Amino acid sequence: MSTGVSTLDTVEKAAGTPEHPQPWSELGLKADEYERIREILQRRPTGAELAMYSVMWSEHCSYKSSKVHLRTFGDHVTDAMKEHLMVGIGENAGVVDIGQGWAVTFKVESHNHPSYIEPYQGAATGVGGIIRDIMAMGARPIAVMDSLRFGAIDHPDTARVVPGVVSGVGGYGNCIGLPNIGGEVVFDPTYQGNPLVNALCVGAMKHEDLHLANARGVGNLVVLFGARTGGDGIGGVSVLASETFDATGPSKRPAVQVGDPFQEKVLIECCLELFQAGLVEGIQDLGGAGLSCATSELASAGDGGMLIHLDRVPLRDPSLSPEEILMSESQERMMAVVTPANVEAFLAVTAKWDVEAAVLGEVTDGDHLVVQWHGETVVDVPPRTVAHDGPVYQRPYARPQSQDALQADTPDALPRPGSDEELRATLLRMVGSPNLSSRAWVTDQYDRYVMGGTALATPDDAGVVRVDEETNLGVALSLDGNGRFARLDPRTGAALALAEAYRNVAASGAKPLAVTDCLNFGSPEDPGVMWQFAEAVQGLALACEELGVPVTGGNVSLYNQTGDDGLNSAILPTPVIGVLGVLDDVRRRTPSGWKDAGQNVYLLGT
Amino acid sequence: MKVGVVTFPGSLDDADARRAVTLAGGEAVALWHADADLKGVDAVVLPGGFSYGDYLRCGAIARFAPVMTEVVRGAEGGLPVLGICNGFQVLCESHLLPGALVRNDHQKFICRDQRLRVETTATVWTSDFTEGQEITVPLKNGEGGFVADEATLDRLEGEGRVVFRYLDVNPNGSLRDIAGISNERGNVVGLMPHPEHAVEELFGPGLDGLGLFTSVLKAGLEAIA
Amino acid sequence: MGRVVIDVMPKPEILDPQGKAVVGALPRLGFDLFTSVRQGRRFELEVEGDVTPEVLAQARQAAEKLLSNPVIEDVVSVRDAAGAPEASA
Amino acid sequence: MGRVVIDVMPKPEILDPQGKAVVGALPRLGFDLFTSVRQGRRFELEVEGDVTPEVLAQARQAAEKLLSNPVIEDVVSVRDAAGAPEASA
Ligand SMILES: Nc1ncnc2c1ncn2[C@@H]1O[C@H](COP(=O)(O)OP(=O)(O)O)[C@@H](O)[C@H]1O
Repeated sequence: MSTGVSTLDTVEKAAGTPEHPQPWSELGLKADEYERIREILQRRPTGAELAMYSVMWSEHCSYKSSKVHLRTFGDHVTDAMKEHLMVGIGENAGVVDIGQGWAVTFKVESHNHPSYIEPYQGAATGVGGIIRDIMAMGARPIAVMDSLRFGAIDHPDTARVVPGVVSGVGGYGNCIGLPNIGGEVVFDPTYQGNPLVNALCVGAMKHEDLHLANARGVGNLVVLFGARTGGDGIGGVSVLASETFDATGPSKRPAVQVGDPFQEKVLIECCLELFQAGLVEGIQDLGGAGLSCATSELASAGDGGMLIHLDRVPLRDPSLSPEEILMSESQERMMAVVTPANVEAFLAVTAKWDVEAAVLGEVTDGDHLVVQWHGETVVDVPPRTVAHDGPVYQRPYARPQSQDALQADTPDALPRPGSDEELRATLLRMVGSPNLSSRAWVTDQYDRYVMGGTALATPDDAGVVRVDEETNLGVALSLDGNGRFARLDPRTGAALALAEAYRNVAASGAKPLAVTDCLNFGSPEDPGVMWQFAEAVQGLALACEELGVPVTGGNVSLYNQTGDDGLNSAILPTPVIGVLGVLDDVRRRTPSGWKDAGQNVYLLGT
Repeated sequence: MKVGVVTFPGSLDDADARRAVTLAGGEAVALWHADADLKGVDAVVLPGGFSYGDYLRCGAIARFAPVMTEVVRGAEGGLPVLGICNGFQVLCESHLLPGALVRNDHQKFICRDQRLRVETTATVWTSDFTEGQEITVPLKNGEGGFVADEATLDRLEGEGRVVFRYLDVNPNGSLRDIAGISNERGNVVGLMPHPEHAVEELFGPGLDGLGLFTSVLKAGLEAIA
Repeated sequence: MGRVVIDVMPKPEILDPQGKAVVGALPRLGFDLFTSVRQGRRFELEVEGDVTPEVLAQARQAAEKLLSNPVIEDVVSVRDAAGAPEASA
Repeated sequence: MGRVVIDVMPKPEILDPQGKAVVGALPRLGFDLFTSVRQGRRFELEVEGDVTPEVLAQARQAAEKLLSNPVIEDVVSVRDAAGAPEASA
């Protein structure tokens, strides 16, 4: 053991010090999970390995509480529903064939907790993250949407959160040049300490440009490009860092991430040029869990192993430890797999766009992900065990007793306006209420014109953008949810959210093709919340089957609550559903509302 | 006639400006910020966006791009140059146009369909309008407040160099409701609203923006004739 | 009439896209001596009379509550524009 | 490692929407002593070695050419962070 690096926890060292105590509990792992890691590795994990497993096995990355229920979506997909599906659940985002050689990819994702801590940056980086998911499929992002939920409008903290979130969504989207074509704003006291910020991005590509995230081909190079890596979002791992550092300790690690939309805009153009030139074999965005996630997922989906030299990562903060570099959630980064023959051309394109790039390592003929730090091995793991074979929980769930009383309390008990005067007053109160009033104060802060293809946006119920300028082929999207309905009956509430989004898309003149969803719920450790979740998933899966549209991807956000008091402190169960439809010619889209006097008005349906 | 559209890192409405040129009947040529080369174009558009993120001051860094040396030289020699939004900011930073654009008085980004009055048709970019014509084009900016000292404002008014003025509402606190101005010769025009987003039916509030592009094409044809 | 100067800077560990943009531009203009740039904000607050300790105390409170975002920024100085540093924090 | 500080402020006669917004917000939070606020920018530039007169001269040039817009802003100070003011302008 060399003295210069004595604080470095290498694989060799780990094998020789099985009893060394490790902060697995502080990192959020359960005792049995830590035991499983030791079993997989047949030794104790190194600090860096522990960092990787802990973050990849977290609820956020592993879906350990929701996985068993999410399978329901797959169970209810018929062959007919798969007709337009090029890529389904499991990849960065689903891909839908919209005809004429074009495909679109879309997904909604949450950034709830960060947006409460720092509303502007939390919301901004939420938008940035979902855009990179779409880029990672090979697509050009063409529009964004945002579904927002806040606490009571007259609560003092709402005045802190709302303007920050709205200007953060706008600040990132406007600066990156993506039209915002719709969304929601809802106020309800259950979101007081836990606002919801769900962002959707849609992208388009020709069929042949589809890229998947995998590392294939022994000898191919692994390149990290984009922003430098800093200490962002590694709060939790500092317990590891403080172990490996001497008394002086690591410098302060930021609790929040700051987005750089300019960097991301340049990254988009750079990626598209790389795709067009055929210089990319596989690609992956860096989001939650940063390099841990990108390397293990790429390797796990590939056909070999991977060797990474972590000391080659360009750093913003040179004091970062290997564990921290693996965990950093610095924004605006991507990872690509490139053949040795193409690497020079690849680096020429990144240089043209002033994007920093570093060749970190290569695809190997082994079956392990190996990470080295100045020549010493700090990670040596089967990548699948990190990325895909995480723990799966069968959390207990049960319909809460209180549900009966809730359902028995029907609106029949509410007073009805009895006179014209009362009716008038009721109408005025409704029109002026925070949840029904005009949303122009939000949408006026979002650019809906950029890219020149927006055929419908605010105040219409669906957004419509053109995909192909020659033919005017395009897509319609709507993003909807109703937490109050879902609270009353999660199964029906989820189905109704789908129905609303589906109707909005259909009413614009588009044919609905696919669904994405963001499932925002309280703590999965509460059986009542887990019941809401299970019911909502069932309701959504069945409704999708009924309507013949598949769920192509989405996101689960749990632990949205402000205390430990079960359903009382949880947010309303809030499945937010996005539906995507296709229009052969977006110029034939139907706007909502009537335009001219004398037109007939029909009421359809029941 | 060839109209160049410059792309800086962070330009957003460059493809839209090229589309507008094409729809007006011109040939759009993409120009790259790092090339000190105008590729023989007959006019240049500096498009909207957030060049270099606009983190320092809008347009402050773009002004020093190699292509700008050529644009400034051309403009001084009479080359038609149009700056839209971020392009307007770049023109002010380059001192091709007087004044500056500061943060909107209400502190927020604003996107709206904006009514404007065309105050003069004596520029190469507005000859196809009629004097006093009222048009509607999208506006979208966070730092669109036009400011200059009183003497400069008086001179702009006196010399007929206020090209566009906001109607109905002043969306950003611009002094004297100024939305766009020109240089003395009338070949360089800058404006905050986005005419390139009003060139295609159903993809914007109408076709009022086309006039700027048809104006410069006509001026070009007359120059050849 | 007195004047208080308040300086607010992004926390050192936080990404500063503004500073990054500037440090990228400087060498292109031939300014080659600078290795890093951070961009913050400077406020000048005026008061009717002198800058008393009470004024400085209120200025510091305002700096922390309104003028800076404590999650990503530090108030690095609150002082009398005449040059005297803040009484004591 | 040395550090240069550059302060840039909006010209007094120029509209300063940010400063105006701050001065409007202060009394609502109970800060009632301030009659006017202006918001400018503070840059911190780092250099490898000491802050020599040459470094300060280049910093001033950068301040005037890139970091400020003379139409609306003044460079109010360029100095060694150690506190010594700029040699002479
Ligand atoms: N957060 C948001 N982001 C973007 N657009 C929004 C947002 N909230 C509302 N909108 C848009 O504003 C318009 C009105 O919204 P809303 O009042 O919720 O409509 P509705 O009640 O008909 O669903 C719609 O076009 C909607 O897409």
